[in-house]
Amino acid sequence: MTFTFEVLVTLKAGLADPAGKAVEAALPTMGWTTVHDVHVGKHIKLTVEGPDETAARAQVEEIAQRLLSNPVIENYRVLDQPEA
Amino acid sequence: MTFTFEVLVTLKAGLADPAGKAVEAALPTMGWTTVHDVHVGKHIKLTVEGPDETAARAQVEEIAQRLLSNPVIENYRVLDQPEA
Amino acid sequence: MTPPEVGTAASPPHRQLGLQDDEYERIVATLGREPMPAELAMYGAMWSEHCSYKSSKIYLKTLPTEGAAVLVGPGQDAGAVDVGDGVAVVFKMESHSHPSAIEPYQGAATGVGGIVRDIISMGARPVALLDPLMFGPLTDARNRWLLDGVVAGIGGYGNCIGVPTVGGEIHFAEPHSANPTVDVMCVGIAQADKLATSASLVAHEGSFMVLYGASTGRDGIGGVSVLASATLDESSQGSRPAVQIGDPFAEKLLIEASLELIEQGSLEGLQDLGGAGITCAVSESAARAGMGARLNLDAVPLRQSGMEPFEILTSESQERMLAIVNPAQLTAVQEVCTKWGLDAVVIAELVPGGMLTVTHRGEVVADVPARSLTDEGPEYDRPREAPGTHPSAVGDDPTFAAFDADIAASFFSVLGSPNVASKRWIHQRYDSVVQGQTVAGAGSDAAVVRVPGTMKGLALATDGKGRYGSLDPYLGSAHAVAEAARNVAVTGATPLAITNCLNFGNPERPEVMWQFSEAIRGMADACKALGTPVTGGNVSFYNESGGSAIWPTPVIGMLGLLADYRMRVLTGFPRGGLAVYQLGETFAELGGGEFAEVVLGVVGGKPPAVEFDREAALIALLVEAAGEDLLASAHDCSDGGIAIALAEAAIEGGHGFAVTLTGVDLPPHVAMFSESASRAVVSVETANELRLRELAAARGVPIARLGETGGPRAVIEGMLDSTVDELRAVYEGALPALLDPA
Amino acid sequence: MVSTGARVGVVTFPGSLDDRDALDAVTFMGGTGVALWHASHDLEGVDAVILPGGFSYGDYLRCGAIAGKAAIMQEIRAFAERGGPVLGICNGFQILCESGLLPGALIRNRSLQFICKDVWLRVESSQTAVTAGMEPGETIEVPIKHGEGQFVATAEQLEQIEGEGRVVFRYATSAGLVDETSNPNGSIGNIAGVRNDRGNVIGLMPHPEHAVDPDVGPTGGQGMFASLLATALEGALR
Ligand SMILES: Nc1ncnc2c1ncn2[C@@H]1O[C@H](COP(=O)(O)OP(=O)(O)O)[C@@H](O)[C@H]1O
Ligand SMILES: [Mg+2]
Repeated sequence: MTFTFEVLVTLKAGLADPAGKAVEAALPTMGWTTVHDVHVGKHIKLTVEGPDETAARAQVEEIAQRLLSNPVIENYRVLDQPEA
Repeated sequence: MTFTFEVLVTLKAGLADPAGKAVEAALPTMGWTTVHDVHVGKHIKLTVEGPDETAARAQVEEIAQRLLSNPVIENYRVLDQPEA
Repeated sequence: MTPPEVGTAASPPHRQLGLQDDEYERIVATLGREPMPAELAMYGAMWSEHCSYKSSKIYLKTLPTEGAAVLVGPGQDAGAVDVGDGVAVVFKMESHSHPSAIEPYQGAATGVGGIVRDIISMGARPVALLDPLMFGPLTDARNRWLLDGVVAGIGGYGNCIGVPTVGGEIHFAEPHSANPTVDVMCVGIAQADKLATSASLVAHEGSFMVLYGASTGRDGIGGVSVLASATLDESSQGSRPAVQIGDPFAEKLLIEASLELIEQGSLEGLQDLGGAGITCAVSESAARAGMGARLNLDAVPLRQSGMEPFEILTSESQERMLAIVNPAQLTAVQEVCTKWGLDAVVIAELVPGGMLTVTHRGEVVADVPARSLTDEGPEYDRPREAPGTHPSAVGDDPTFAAFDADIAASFFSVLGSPNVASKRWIHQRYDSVVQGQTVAGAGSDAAVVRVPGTMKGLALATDGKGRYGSLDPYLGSAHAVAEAARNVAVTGATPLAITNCLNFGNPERPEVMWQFSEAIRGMADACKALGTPVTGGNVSFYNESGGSAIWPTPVIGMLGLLADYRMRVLTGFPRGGLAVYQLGETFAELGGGEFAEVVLGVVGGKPPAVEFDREAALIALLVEAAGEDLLASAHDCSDGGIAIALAEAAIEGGHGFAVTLTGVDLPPHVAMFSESASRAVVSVETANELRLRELAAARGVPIARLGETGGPRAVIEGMLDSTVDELRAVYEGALPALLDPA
Repeated sequence: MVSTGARVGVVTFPGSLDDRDALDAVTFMGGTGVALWHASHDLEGVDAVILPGGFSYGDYLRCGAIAGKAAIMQEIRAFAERGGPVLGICNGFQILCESGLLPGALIRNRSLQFICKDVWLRVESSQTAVTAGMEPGETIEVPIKHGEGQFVATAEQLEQIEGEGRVVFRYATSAGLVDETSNPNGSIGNIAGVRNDRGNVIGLMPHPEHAVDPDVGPTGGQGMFASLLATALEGALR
């Protein structure tokens, strides 16, 4: 069986987020003045084969931790509701 | 009131996704052999002020469409369940 | 990271900050009382190995630093050399090895950012970057991940700030697996009379300290005291990772704003924020001015709420600068910063006396003599001890090992070894042309960069000789200086001065301290003999894990000068029909060489001798011959010996050669691969041969005609008969084969 | 070089890097460079505009996305509508695509790596402000240096671009062969540069400004600058 998951990789709190800062600075010049705390991270969608969802999810967790993120600077989260 | 939203920006189907392909190529070398269809996109988290959630969400939709994504190559999606 | 007041009996707060018990006593004696928590953190950062140079100071003092052209020697943010026409060249090298080992992209990127700010703080525009690297073997996946991340980080930052990366080097060795060496050198140009030095800018009582650039966050706290001043084993245990995220866009704005401020003449001082953050910048600026300062932490723009005083004081958030500004100029300074979209706030004021007084929410959280942080830290003469058996005596010297394998096959093994092979996979990922002054980038022995508004060219090279150093740290260091000078001289440039980065293991181990002292001795001797004073540098200790250190590797960054950049000499054979000469003499010296490691599998023996007189004579000859426009090409002999030098000249220029390694009474493989110093391969028009011989004779440099250039073939009589295309395929193919997934 | 008297504006955005280099190239080729500032609404009466290379606003979100919204872009849009020549180089090309002044988009190189090297381009169209003096089929050598230079477009856009001859340059061999090995970044159809329908707005990833001075690179950009200056002058005289 195949399962599709989405993983979000975000910078740890406290680290500078240049991309978020750049977007935040651009917003007011485009007329949006009430937006703040902008953070930019990565979104990874992948499809894995596995006997059941639990096993597949465990594999995705491991991939997220070991390949998709660097725990020194990033957190990851596997989305609760994988897309169909 | 402030509302926090998450926006996912993904490459349109059919476009080359070099980052996704690179992850896909790296997976088997690390022992994961049953993963495919890897796609890499962006995750943007932002906090907006607004009278209510509907108005805030409308604003985020507009930002996502006009700044956060490029309609030629990307789709966007505002997550259903914004984090607390 | 736990606040310093929370300690345990076994680990009192000062030890958690990396301070020894006697250092703590010294603080108590200085203050006449127990330090407050913020004070302790300040001393912990400022008296760290990284900031205080406490283990290296006594040795660094022995380096030659004087020279006619030297405008600024060691001690300031970067050294400066007068190159005439009213132009000063500012240059410095630094390491970012420790953070790169745990987060290669950001570690390397922020290293670039840091060295660039050192150059800006001298009032100079950064015009070139070079990136000397050492990694573990690429057969290991982790080493490939580290290298890819580091190269991407250097490019990601350097490419985004508009400073060309024009050179560097990379070597591979197992001892650098756990601790890759990531050094970066930046070169800047300033009007000599506008250099921002402590002599040219005078700060006054009542002047403001203006912090401009990025806001201050909790990142990088403990960067100097923990990450860079302890081994990876110690620092990774429990302590918070001290890696930061680089923002090259903010750095580009800092460059432009800072140079505009210098141009405007509105500053009384300029300082970058690096290790130890605000504490270091404020205390150094005050101590330099011979004053104290009142620092108000509430004025510091913070990225996060709830930051403790010690965090604000020691945060190493990137992309920040500190300007000393006369109150009358404050508006002008803030206008420039606003134009570039940067925050600029007054955080401190210079006051008479020498005390640095820090307040936070109306309370005094620190009150210490500024000089006690900057100039009165501990200084150690740590025990040193040569290893029982001198490593160069271990094993039989490969020079005399029996050898009966195929010599052409050996040649291709050496040519395709990662140490020798083309580094295009790396340097093609760097913007080497931005600013429009790059006459020669990677591929040339030294990069050549024009000085705008003049005919001058700067020749820039970096060299480290880790493998020689592992066998004999004196020789490794001396060779690094000699090779860097030679690399500059083959372009026709006169070597002027050096900067350096000293990459070593744990200085608390006597063997490492011995390596260090030997390396300093080698560098001092070489620099004196070659007339290239040391204008600055950086020391990176604690590059070890599990008790095993990196190879002791001083990396030299050499600055050379071409009076007319159009006279620069090419590295490759530019056409056929030229006479090929060897300058210098080949001896039986395979010890510590590339052939010995790759073909014989031996890292051992005695590295080649360095004779400074011979080196100086060769350099003088090269410069003189280039000045008379005699040389069609010149390439030095280094890793892999003359066989590799010939091959590289052919590949680079696209023309073949047919030569005989005559006049040497050496076994063929020794003649091919010996790494004797003070040699170069040059090509000359027939009409210039006589004159070149005359000049060589006058300088006492041995000279031998080896053959001619031309055609598609690469022939070394009796040893190699191949084609330039075949050579190129091996040379260019080696790194991609290891690094690019099939 | 003959002084043409054409005044060419080069816009500096925060994070522009090759702005000075473009000004130098204009001067080298006999024109007059005019530095323009992103936050201004004043084009200072220039005869042509260059959007230079670099990483405007860091290009963290998407290359050229934020710069496309800068104040001066309104004036540049109007200038282009009046037929004024506008050349976008590298980041400038990305900005033009993001602003909708040119079709398509630029995504990360196929290799995922930044690439800096000299490449050959085949001129596809002489119906533009920068190729008026060149012949289709001609090849020129120019450096590229970018991490996100892979040209992509929707199927309809591509049909239009190809159908209406709006490709200006393709990556090719020095002999003019457009093949897979000469494609450095995976661009569809080896497309290195495109134009708008009138041919007055042109964008390309390669850097002609780094290919005019023979002491520091190839010279394939000279013809483009000569054309641009000539076209600009014609416009100024009209
Ligand atoms: N890490 C690197 N970054 C940039 N350029 C490099 C790097 N490594 C090597 N190069 C370039 O490749 C060329 C050959 O390097 P190297 O073999 O170390 O030269 P040499 O033996 O003359 O010191 C030089 O032009 C050098 O600048
Ligand atoms: Mg060399």
